[in-house]
Amino acid sequence: MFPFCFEWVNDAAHFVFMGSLYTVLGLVFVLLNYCGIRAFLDYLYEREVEDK
Amino acid sequence: MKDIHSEQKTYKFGMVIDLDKCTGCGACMVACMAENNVSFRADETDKLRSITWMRVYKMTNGLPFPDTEVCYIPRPCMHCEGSGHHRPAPCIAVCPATATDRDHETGIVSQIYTRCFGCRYCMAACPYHARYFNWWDPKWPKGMEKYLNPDVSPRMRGVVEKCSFCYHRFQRAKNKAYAEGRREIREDEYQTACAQACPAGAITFGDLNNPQHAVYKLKNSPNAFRILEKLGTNPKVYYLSTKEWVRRGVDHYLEEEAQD
Amino acid sequence: MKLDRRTFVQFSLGSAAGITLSPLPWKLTDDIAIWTQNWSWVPVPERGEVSSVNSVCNLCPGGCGITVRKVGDRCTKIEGRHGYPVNNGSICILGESGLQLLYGPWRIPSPLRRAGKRGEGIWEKISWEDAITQVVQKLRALRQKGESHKVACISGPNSGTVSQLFARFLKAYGSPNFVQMASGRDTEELAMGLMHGTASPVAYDLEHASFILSFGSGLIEGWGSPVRVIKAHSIWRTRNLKERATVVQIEPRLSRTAAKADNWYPVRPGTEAALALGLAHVIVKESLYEHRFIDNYTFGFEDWTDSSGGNHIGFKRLVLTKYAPEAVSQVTGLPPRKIIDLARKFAKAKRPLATWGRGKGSRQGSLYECMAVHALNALVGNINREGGICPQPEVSTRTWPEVEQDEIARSGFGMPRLDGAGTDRYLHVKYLPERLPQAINEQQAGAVQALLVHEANPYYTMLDSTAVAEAFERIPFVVSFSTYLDETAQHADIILPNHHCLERWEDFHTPIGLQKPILALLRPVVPPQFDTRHAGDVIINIAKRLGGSVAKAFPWKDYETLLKWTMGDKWNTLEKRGFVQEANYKPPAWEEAFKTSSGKFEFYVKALERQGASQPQDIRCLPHYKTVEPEGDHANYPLTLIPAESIRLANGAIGNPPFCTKALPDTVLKGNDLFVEINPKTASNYGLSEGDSIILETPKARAKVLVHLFEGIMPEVIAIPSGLGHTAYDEFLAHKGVNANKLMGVVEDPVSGLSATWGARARIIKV
Amino acid sequence: MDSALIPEGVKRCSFKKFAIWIGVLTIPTLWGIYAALLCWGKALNQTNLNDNFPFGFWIVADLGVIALGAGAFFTGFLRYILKIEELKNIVNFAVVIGVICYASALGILGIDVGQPLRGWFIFWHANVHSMLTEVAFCITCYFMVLCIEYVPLVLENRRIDAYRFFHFLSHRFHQAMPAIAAIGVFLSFFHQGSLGGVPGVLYGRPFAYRSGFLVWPWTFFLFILSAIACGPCFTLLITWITEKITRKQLVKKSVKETLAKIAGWLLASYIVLKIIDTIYWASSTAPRVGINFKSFYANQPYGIWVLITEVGILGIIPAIILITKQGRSNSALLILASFLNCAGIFMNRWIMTVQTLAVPVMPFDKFASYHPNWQEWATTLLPVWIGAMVISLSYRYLPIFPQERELNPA
Repeated sequence: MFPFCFEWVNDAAHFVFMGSLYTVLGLVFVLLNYCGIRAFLDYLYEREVEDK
Repeated sequence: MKDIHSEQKTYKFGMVIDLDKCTGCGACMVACMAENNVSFRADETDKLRSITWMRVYKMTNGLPFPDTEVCYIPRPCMHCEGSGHHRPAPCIAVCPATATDRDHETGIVSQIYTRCFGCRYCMAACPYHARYFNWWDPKWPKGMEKYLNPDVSPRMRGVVEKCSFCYHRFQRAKNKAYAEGRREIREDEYQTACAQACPAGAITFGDLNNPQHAVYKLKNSPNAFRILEKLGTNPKVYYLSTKEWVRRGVDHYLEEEAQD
Repeated sequence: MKLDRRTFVQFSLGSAAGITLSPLPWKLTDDIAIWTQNWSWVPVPERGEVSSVNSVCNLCPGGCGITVRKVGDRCTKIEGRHGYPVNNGSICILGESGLQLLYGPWRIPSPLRRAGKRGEGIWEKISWEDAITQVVQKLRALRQKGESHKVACISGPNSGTVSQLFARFLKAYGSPNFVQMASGRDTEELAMGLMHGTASPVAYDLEHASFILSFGSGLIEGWGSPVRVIKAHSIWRTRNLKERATVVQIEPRLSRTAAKADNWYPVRPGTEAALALGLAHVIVKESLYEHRFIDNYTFGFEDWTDSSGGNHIGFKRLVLTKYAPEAVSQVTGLPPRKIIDLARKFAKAKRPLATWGRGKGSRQGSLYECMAVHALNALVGNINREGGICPQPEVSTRTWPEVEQDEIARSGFGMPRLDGAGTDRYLHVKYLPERLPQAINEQQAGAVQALLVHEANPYYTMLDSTAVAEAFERIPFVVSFSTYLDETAQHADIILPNHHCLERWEDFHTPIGLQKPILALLRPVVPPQFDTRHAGDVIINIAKRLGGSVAKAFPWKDYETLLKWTMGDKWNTLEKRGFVQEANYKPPAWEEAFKTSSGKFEFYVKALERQGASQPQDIRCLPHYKTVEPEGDHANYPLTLIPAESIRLANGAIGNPPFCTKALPDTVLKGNDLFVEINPKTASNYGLSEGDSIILETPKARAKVLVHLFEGIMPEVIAIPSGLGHTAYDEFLAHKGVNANKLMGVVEDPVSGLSATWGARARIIKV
Repeated sequence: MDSALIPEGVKRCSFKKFAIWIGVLTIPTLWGIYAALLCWGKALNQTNLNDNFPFGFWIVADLGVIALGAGAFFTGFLRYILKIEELKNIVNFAVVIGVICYASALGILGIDVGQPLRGWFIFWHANVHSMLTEVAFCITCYFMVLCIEYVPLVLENRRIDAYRFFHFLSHRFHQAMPAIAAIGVFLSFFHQGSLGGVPGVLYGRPFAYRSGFLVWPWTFFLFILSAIACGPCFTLLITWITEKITRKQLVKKSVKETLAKIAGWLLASYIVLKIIDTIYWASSTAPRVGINFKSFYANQPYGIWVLITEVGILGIIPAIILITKQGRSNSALLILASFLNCAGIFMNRWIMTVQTLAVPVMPFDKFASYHPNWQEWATTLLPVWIGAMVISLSYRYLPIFPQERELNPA
């Protein structure tokens, strides 16, 4: 459900609930991209990273 | 759960069923099936898988012969009001896909069959067993689909259905009223199929908020009661009975609770 | 480009990612959901212009006005007709299922000829021309052989013109063997004929009664005109507490009626007459009866002396000597105190009314029992009065010209009836349908050469089904005019399917039990859905084809012409309004009410003097109690079986439609197994608990059933739902449960010869 | 044959043996798939569910596996957030079990709902007030998170790690793991709670209904607590089974005991709270609607024994074993306690689902009983077989157990 859906209501429940959802999805998305891009850069520059 | 129709005329439709008059004849059940395109199967004896939006329950007083007494209780959907915004009807609160909701204009608890995806949480929530699941694809014997009512869409398998207070009849009445330039519909213009059919005239239907309607007076009768009132579901279906054991038999009482 | 593994993996991953990021999956997800919302196998009802047509329902003798809602050319709903005098907008469970009967797969699509063995269900579709020719040839051959009397016809209990056409046909053709199916009105007509001098069913002014004493009548179970009676029941319940009517139900089982009654007095099955006379005893003894009526307008209340100086005892002496509460208590099992109380309450009520006719009133029953109940009504003087009873009036229609019989017809028609009705033995009755199978089976083969069945399903509804099946075996040619593939049609040789009642014109006379005469009209609401013809047209056609005097007896072109002619000046109103009601009809005052030989209400029925020499004459002529003993001895069959009738379960000629079967509670049917009701006390004697399988056996048959424990049934009594156990129709009805009629034999009423069966002796064996 | 894929320095059975093992697992899997196809193809009349029991074994299994799968997030929480370093030796396996559990839950739901093809309406037309919406959102998101946690494990496969990009990717994922674990913890606490909310909010069902805190009924908190109490035990149980099957010790005893100790104390606190909740419910919540709580247990098979078994035998006993040092240091007792713990939680989910529905609410209604039929068993057990395959594959090809080499020197 998106805020532009006809069923959307501007109330606390929707803000908190859907807000959390989008935050989580956003975070996961950012993290994934971060990892992917960093790895890609590592790969491009053949950066050897210290072992874990 | 939305308040956008504030300029609209609103009703609170409800029902009063007189159990002294009800003979348990079952006309309401079949009137409902015929009106609402309820499907049927060759074997409908498993009542736990038999769709009956309106179902007549039988209650006995539990005494042995010859003091046994029986009362019939027609049970449509109670169209619970719940209590306020934070506690709507049990089913509305739980439906994950908003497939069931309280209609702002009529107070009717709706069910959108094409949206329901059959999780059945609403059925678990409803203490009245008013909700039914389509365990099978609905099928009509060849030729019988001719009698289907075009105002009510037949359901598909895997969805939940229930009494709608014949909502399509409300729409029909409303359209008629609007066409005639009236904003309000008359009491007799909108009656449910069961109320209309009941040979005993035991079912009265109308706007619970309208003092002109018969239900308004009846629901305030000292003999009026509702099923499982204590749960706080706040049903819009009231019952009348002059019999104490009937009035008491539809709710739970602790032993120490005095007779009312 | 070389496709090595690496490139392949890259390509796969790349395209997967590409497709995922494209709108395709989203579009597909959406499309699939839309598909689930529009499955082609879920029907979408067609829209169309909405209209409504008024007609009358003839699925039972109730005769409710109906309004059929139509969308385009489809009927979509049957509703009660507003303003109709019988039901005013309401409707019963069977009536509103009518469309399932109209459109159901149990309809017979065209004339059929049997192609396999009898009852095998293998049919050959034939043309109407062929079908009628075959029937005509058969009938003509029989007539030429001088065996016209060997043709019998069974028609439904309906009194309309179509039934009369069949009767007329037989008369013109030359057979006395026209029979109407059994119903409670047979006994009522007889009792009324004897006591009032007017042989018509009893009309009850239920709406105005203030104390209803029901002798087993299933008032809200489909007794009388079902919707009308339920409406009256609501009137009884509506008045304020002071004026609220009291309902007392006398019945061994807590039926719906008993459940809704103010008092339920269970008596031993079959002893209702004794109770009625016991109540009469108290009323007479305490002089609570209506003196003005009894003293002036009745005959045989007091002892009397005939013209030759013989002394006769009257009703008063009979009840005072033989039916004291203690004695009655012995018979009925009801404490004397309750009997006395009930009698006082009944007699002192403002407008007391006693009703007769067990269950739906579709069984004939004992004549003396019926007379005893009406003697009660007479005692309180509620004859032809508000809140009382009167002979059921009819709207008069034009009488058909007398049939001019030719020689064959005269001699055939003059032969004795097979069922014996009208003979010295069964002097007062017109038909003895329940005797017919027995009569056929007793005679040498060939007593009936051809049988026509119209609007009846004797193969299912007659008692002692085994004997009925045997009788059918003995009839070489059976023609069914049924609309549905019922049991009788299934065992016919030729089926000439009738229109459904929503497809045809027909008259409907005053619904059973109504005090205001009504004449109503069934009209075609939809054109015929199948290749069917009006039974009236078909019988006229057959007569015309037979030619000669038979054809001459039917001067009408077709049924519609005949109907118009018969309705005469009422036709226009009928066509326009759908019904004619004489709303101002009032039954005649006591002075002119009785057409008996004495001109009074006869407690002592002189007409019965000539009959039944087995009893002393005085007893014979007075309502009295004599046990109607079902077959079987008490030692072998210690239990009593009674039928349980329900408005949710049609047990007549019309099979229960799927909606009604769906509305049956799960304490009646489980899968295909039938429950019988047993008192927990009795059950514990047999070590039975809920749901156990038992063999239920009567002298007539045995059946496997399930136990349903019910506190509301008298110990030692078993109730079996009536209306199931069909073998024909379709998967929605066939092979569900047991046919109660199969388990019960015919017990002949000693005086009338009608079937007085109220149950059977039975035993149960745990399996 | 597949030696190139097997992690370095560990011993695995022959490929043939492995193939037979997988083949054996395929048989019941196909049985389960057949049952699932029946349910999809012929609709849900293929089950023993009915209008009285709209929820049955499937929902119980869903609630159950999600509780059992809580080992993943909770071990992650202990490892990455509370920094109990020791647990890194079992966290990988916990993640694998978690993935399986959550995938099972989603898969079962896919069969359970009447219209799976429009299951996504739960997201599109979400009713934010419904506990089930919360559950669906959280478990979907969390399943995503679990997959992300599982991916680095897969990337550590020898062959895959040989690709430079995946090597780097794996590394970056490991770096991000605490953040991912944190999101997982957040989601998990919520959906474990919401699952408790599913029965708890049913104010039309006095057996399940609980009062609570703000919008959350007490069952919300009880479910979280019970999940984190049994999740680690389930991880231990599966580890034990894996060890039995592979005939190797894979995780050090000290690691197990640490986990068991934590689980034990959680279980003990859960049981205390559960008892308090039960007393409050029996003495206050139920009587308020006129019900003597004994009447909930009036019909067999749901007699009072249910309560005694759940709280006593399957609650107090394992809790005592797990919190006492002697108890958990005895391997047999530890496993027994883990099993009882998991069984207790599973039973709790059954009761909260099935008994809730079995107890008639309208006084004139009839009591009905329910037991799953073979279609329900087959589909519900499906995850067991697939899970066994996933674990087998993961164990064979991925370095799931960091201590394996040390404990089983070549």
